[in-house]
Amino acid sequence: MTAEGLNSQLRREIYTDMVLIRKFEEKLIALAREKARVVGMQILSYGQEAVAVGVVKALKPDDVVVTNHRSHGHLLAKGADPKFLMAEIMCKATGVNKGKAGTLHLAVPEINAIMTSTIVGASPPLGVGAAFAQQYRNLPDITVVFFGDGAAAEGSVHEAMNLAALWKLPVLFVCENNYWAGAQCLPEHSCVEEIVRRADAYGMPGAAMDGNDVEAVYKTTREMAEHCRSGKGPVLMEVRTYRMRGHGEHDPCHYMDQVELQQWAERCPVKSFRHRLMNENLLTDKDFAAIDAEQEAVVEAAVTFGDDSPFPAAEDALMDLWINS
Amino acid sequence: MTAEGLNSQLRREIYTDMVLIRKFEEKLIALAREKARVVGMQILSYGQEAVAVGVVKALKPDDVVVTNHRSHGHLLAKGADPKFLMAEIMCKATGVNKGKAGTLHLAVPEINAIMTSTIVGASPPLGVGAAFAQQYRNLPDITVVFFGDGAAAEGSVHEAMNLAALWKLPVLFVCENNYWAGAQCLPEHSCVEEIVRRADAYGMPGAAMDGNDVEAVYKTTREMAEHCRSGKGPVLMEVRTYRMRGHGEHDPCHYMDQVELQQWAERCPVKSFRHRLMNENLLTDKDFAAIDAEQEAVVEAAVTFGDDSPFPAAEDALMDLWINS
Amino acid sequence: MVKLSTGQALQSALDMALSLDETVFIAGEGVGTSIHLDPNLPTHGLLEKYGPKRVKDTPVSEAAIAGLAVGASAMGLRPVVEIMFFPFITLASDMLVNHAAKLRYMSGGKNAFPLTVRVKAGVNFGAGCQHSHNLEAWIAHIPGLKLVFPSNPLDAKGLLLSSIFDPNPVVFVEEMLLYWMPGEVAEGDFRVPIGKASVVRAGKDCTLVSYGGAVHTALHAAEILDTEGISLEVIDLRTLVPLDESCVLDSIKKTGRLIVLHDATRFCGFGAEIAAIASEKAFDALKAPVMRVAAPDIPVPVSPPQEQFYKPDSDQVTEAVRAVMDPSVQRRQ
Amino acid sequence: MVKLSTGQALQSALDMALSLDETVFIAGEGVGTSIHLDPNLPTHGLLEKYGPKRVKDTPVSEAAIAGLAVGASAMGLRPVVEIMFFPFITLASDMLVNHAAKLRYMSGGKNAFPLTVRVKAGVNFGAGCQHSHNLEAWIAHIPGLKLVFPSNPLDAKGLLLSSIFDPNPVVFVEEMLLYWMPGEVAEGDFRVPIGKASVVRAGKDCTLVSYGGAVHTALHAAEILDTEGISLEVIDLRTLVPLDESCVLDSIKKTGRLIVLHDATRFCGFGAEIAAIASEKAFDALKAPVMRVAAPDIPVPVSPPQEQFYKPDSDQVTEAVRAVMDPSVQRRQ
Ligand SMILES: Cc1ncc(C[n+]2csc(CCOP(=O)(O)OP(=O)(O)O)c2C)c(N)n1
Ligand SMILES: Cc1ncc(C[n+]2csc(CCOP(=O)(O)OP(=O)(O)O)c2C)c(N)n1
Ligand SMILES: [Mg+2]
Ligand SMILES: [Mg+2]
Repeated sequence: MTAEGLNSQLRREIYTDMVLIRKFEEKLIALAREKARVVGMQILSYGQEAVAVGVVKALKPDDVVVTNHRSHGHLLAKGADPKFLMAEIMCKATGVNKGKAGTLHLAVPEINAIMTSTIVGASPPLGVGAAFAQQYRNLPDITVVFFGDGAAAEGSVHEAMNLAALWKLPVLFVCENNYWAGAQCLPEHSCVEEIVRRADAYGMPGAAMDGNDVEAVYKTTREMAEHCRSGKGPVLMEVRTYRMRGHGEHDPCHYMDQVELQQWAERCPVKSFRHRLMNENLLTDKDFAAIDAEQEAVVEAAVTFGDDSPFPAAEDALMDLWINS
Repeated sequence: MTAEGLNSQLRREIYTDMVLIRKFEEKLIALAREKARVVGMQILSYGQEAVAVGVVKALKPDDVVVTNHRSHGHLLAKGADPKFLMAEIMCKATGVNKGKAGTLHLAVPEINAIMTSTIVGASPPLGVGAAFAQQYRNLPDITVVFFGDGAAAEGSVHEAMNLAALWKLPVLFVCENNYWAGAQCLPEHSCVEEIVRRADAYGMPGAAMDGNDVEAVYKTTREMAEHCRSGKGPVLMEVRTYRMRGHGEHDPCHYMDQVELQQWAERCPVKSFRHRLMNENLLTDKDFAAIDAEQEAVVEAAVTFGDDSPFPAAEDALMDLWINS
Repeated sequence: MVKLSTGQALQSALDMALSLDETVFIAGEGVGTSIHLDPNLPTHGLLEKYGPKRVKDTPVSEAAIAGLAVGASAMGLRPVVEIMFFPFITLASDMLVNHAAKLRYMSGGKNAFPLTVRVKAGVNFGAGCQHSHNLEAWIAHIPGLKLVFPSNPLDAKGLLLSSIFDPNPVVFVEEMLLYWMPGEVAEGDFRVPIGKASVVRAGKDCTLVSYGGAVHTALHAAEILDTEGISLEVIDLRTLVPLDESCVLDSIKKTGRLIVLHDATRFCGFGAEIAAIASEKAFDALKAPVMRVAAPDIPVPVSPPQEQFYKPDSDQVTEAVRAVMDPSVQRRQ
Repeated sequence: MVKLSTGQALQSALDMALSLDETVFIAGEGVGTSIHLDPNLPTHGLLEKYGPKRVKDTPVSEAAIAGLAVGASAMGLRPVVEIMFFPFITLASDMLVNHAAKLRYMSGGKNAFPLTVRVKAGVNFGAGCQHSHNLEAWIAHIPGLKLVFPSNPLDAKGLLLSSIFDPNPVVFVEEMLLYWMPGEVAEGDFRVPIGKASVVRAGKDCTLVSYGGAVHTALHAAEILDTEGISLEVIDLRTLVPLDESCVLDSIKKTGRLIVLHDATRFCGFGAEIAAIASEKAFDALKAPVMRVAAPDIPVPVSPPQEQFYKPDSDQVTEAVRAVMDPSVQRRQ
């Protein structure tokens, strides 16, 4: 496909964001192997960067994002500060959530990434609530909900889609189909392999696309977001990609087919986009090196910031539950 | 449509069952207006008899039925003894469940109507469990799950359908679409008016039919049950009918369109089938009178049995919870 | 003051909230158009008055209803959603427990969820245990959820308004039998503070702690005991979370005896918490065992004699009080 | 006897049940193929041994998993299903509470639901409160559900086998940290009866009641107290429902003091029930206030120092015991 509609500035930004996410998570891969550097499983979007960046770049800043356990990419694409994210992943007091979220529940309301839930299937009903508020207030904004192919089996997703379609709420349901739900592959957990077929059951438009082609994701999202924004109701996008690592960083991946994994690695979204930009002479080797260096520096600074930050005080665990009325 | 395939004996039985259900519930309508004769809302299948009888008559005796709050028709069609049902609806000790079920939770495992739940949307997952047992044991039986158009919005229904389709379980999902969920009509609670469209989302066959035509229901059920029985997995049937009374007998129906109601009353399934049988000269006026009288007597005997039966002892409330191990 | 049933009092609170604040909306199954046509029902007439934008009938989807409340409140609205009957709260419980109660905490205080969940409770309406199952102990065990359970029209109105305008998630339990119980209710924007119990009958011999409909059972028992010369102090908790511990402890310190009464089942019921607090913090004051009067540990039966058997009555209360007043059980001092 | 970790002991129970009885099957998310490859996990290796007919990986559908168990058990199978982590039980709670626990009762005793729900619990694995939230008090409050919560490999095996072959629905809680804790385990079809507590350490000054992983906190505290000349009796409940009340009461009658310890949050936690029973049925024996050592009423924090702060430790236990041993708090007799 050609890249008409995406100007070179935007394409550069998209690429840069993808590199940031990749470098950020490569660092987490390393940190997860050290003792006591990061807390928790480290569930990464590694290999799925085109979904995060393709979708989020197509949104307006006021659009809301509700994400799930695999949130790093979505949040960085939305503009979360890597420093505060990294500190949070390290559970430090300076983290974006004061160390109370950790890697799994990062929420950055100040950039409209208002909620993150690691309860699989929870993002759709939460997002429906947010979209309801947008509609109620006649805002021109939409809500994007990220969930996985595995989550599509949860009842909450069904209830959310029915309600969104019934009330014509501005929700963009983005099913990030990475072929895995934990150690279960798509045919083991879903009765249909095309999650997008569910759209018709709710009378909403559906679109499936190659989730490793960031420009395809971007363009479809633009179109679909327009539909939501225009008051016509929700849309279901199925973005087909692949989980290039284990479910989390402690998963030995013994159940994954190495040949399949290799095939997908060759379709790596960052590498492919880089090739495309190179072939089209948009960026030179020097540009790529500069971007890499720049993003590496950003990540290093984030790690330093995290390392230098203190843990929250133990007794501060008692704070942040209630609002005094 | 012609009635090929249904012999006259079967058609007579079908008609008789429909009359039994109608008379049984007409009696409940009367009793609900008396003080302390029956307990609870009395949620009736009045007007939906063709669904109950059409579906259940197409089953084999070992097939399992899991039903919901609107169960009287399903259970009588399956062969429950009206006496013990009526006594149960009166919450008497002689009731089919010792007075512990009342009108809403009647379960008659001895005729394979194994479970009834008044939690809307619960029958599908329960039925999936029963069908799993049938598959696990290589039984030639299937499980029929009744649920309403309103229930189709519950997440549990979605989870059940996905699991049944994934595991190719012998479940016949029967959505009894009576156009109402409490005081909400179909377009107010469902994003699509054709619940059967959901079948494709699960990769299962679907069939919609006129639910007031008992023979149409019977024939489609035969076909669909064969599909389930043959190991090909579940089926979704949407049987379109109309709730000819309030949600329960204390519902003043202020929100119902009287013209619409009248139109459906003219399509009353009992009346229509009677006309068809009359036109085809299968039964004479004398036959009809005899059937009416016979079923009235059955219902009267049931009421007498119920009236004559004692309430359960108060302290027996403590029984039937645990099985001693 | 005006005479209203509890249902009408709740209605007047909803009406007031809707008229005071554009961010308030109501949603649930049949909250707009209902199968009941009774002016004593809390949402009666509100659809007509406020229209379908603000009074929203939903599909039969408890998880989505609760999710709607969580998501919309995160965006600054004040949702008031209804879960029709208490046992259905199971279906909404992930959204309430794992989201409404926790997402603010995990956000490091960045999010707020000013939502109210109204839920109907009660055991005396012959519908059986899938419709009747008081689960306030579940809600009370979840840090991050407030829990309100009024016993009369005045409190019902004042507490519902406070709940709706509280910045935290609140579960508001409505005892259905009270819908038709009349009482004097303040007009206008009347609020009862969350977290304050009320001594509804002063007494000196024994403290009885209760809430919701059971308060009336307690008051009835108090009258009977009065004729026997036993003076019962009756505390209506009104709010279960946060609990007005000092009101309870002060009373025990005065009377030296405690009975807890509720319509929910006994084992791990809310009464256990009150008993535990008493035996931890008022140990010295207690002259007799703490007794709980509660439903037996069975599902709510549907048959009238059994349903009646299930529900704790004033006889059980008087018996318990007489038992703790019996000098032979008194602590040797 | 053979040395096994608790995880291996559970595995050996599942293995034994599968081999003993064709009606036993296992289902859940990742019970066959898991993202973990650790022989200490209860379901490790079972798919290989018993095949996909009997060890069934499911979609991410907790309500359907529980429904599967209810429906299949009604048909005479013995399902053993897994709900991955305790907070996810909310999603299965309608099926457990309104169906597994109630349908037999409402059928007038005609139905039976011999199902087991295994659920993983624990607060010390840095995953935060959507994965860590001990909700045993919820289950204990539901009449019709048995509740088992073992603390060591031997009991884990014997109780899991008893649970699977119990004719009633059983919720079986597995403390994850214990998976790697070794101990002596009986070989073969070894059963520990449901409903029997165990005095894991005899003592005379104070009774401590606990269960699950917290038992080890208690035992550690007992050793420390021993050096101070305080003799702690530690009761491991093992089964929470039905509760072995007499074991608890007998001990209190002996020691005159009671501490309850659990890792769940305090308010309306299971400890409240134990305290309430003590103050109702062992009132005369109690020489000092009943104290609860439990988690604070907040969600489980994820940050290491805060998670540690959350979890009750042996220092809190020793402090509580010393407090009730202090002569100044003793009841004036
Ligand atoms: C309600 C619930 N059930 C189970 C889990 C455990 N779990 C975490 S991620 C996951 C797989 C989800 O798969 P998918 O939705 O495809 O997302 P992915 O991990 O592939 O991004 C599971 C089962 C959970 N967090 N929440
Ligand atoms: C989980 C749950 N939510 C709500 C209700 C209350 N309720 C009982 S019947 C009903 C409407 C169901 O509509 P439908 O499924 O179409 O069945 P119908 O009554 O039309 O036969 C509702 C909302 C319930 N019983 N269970
Ligand atoms: Mg996935
Ligand atoms: Mg209907």
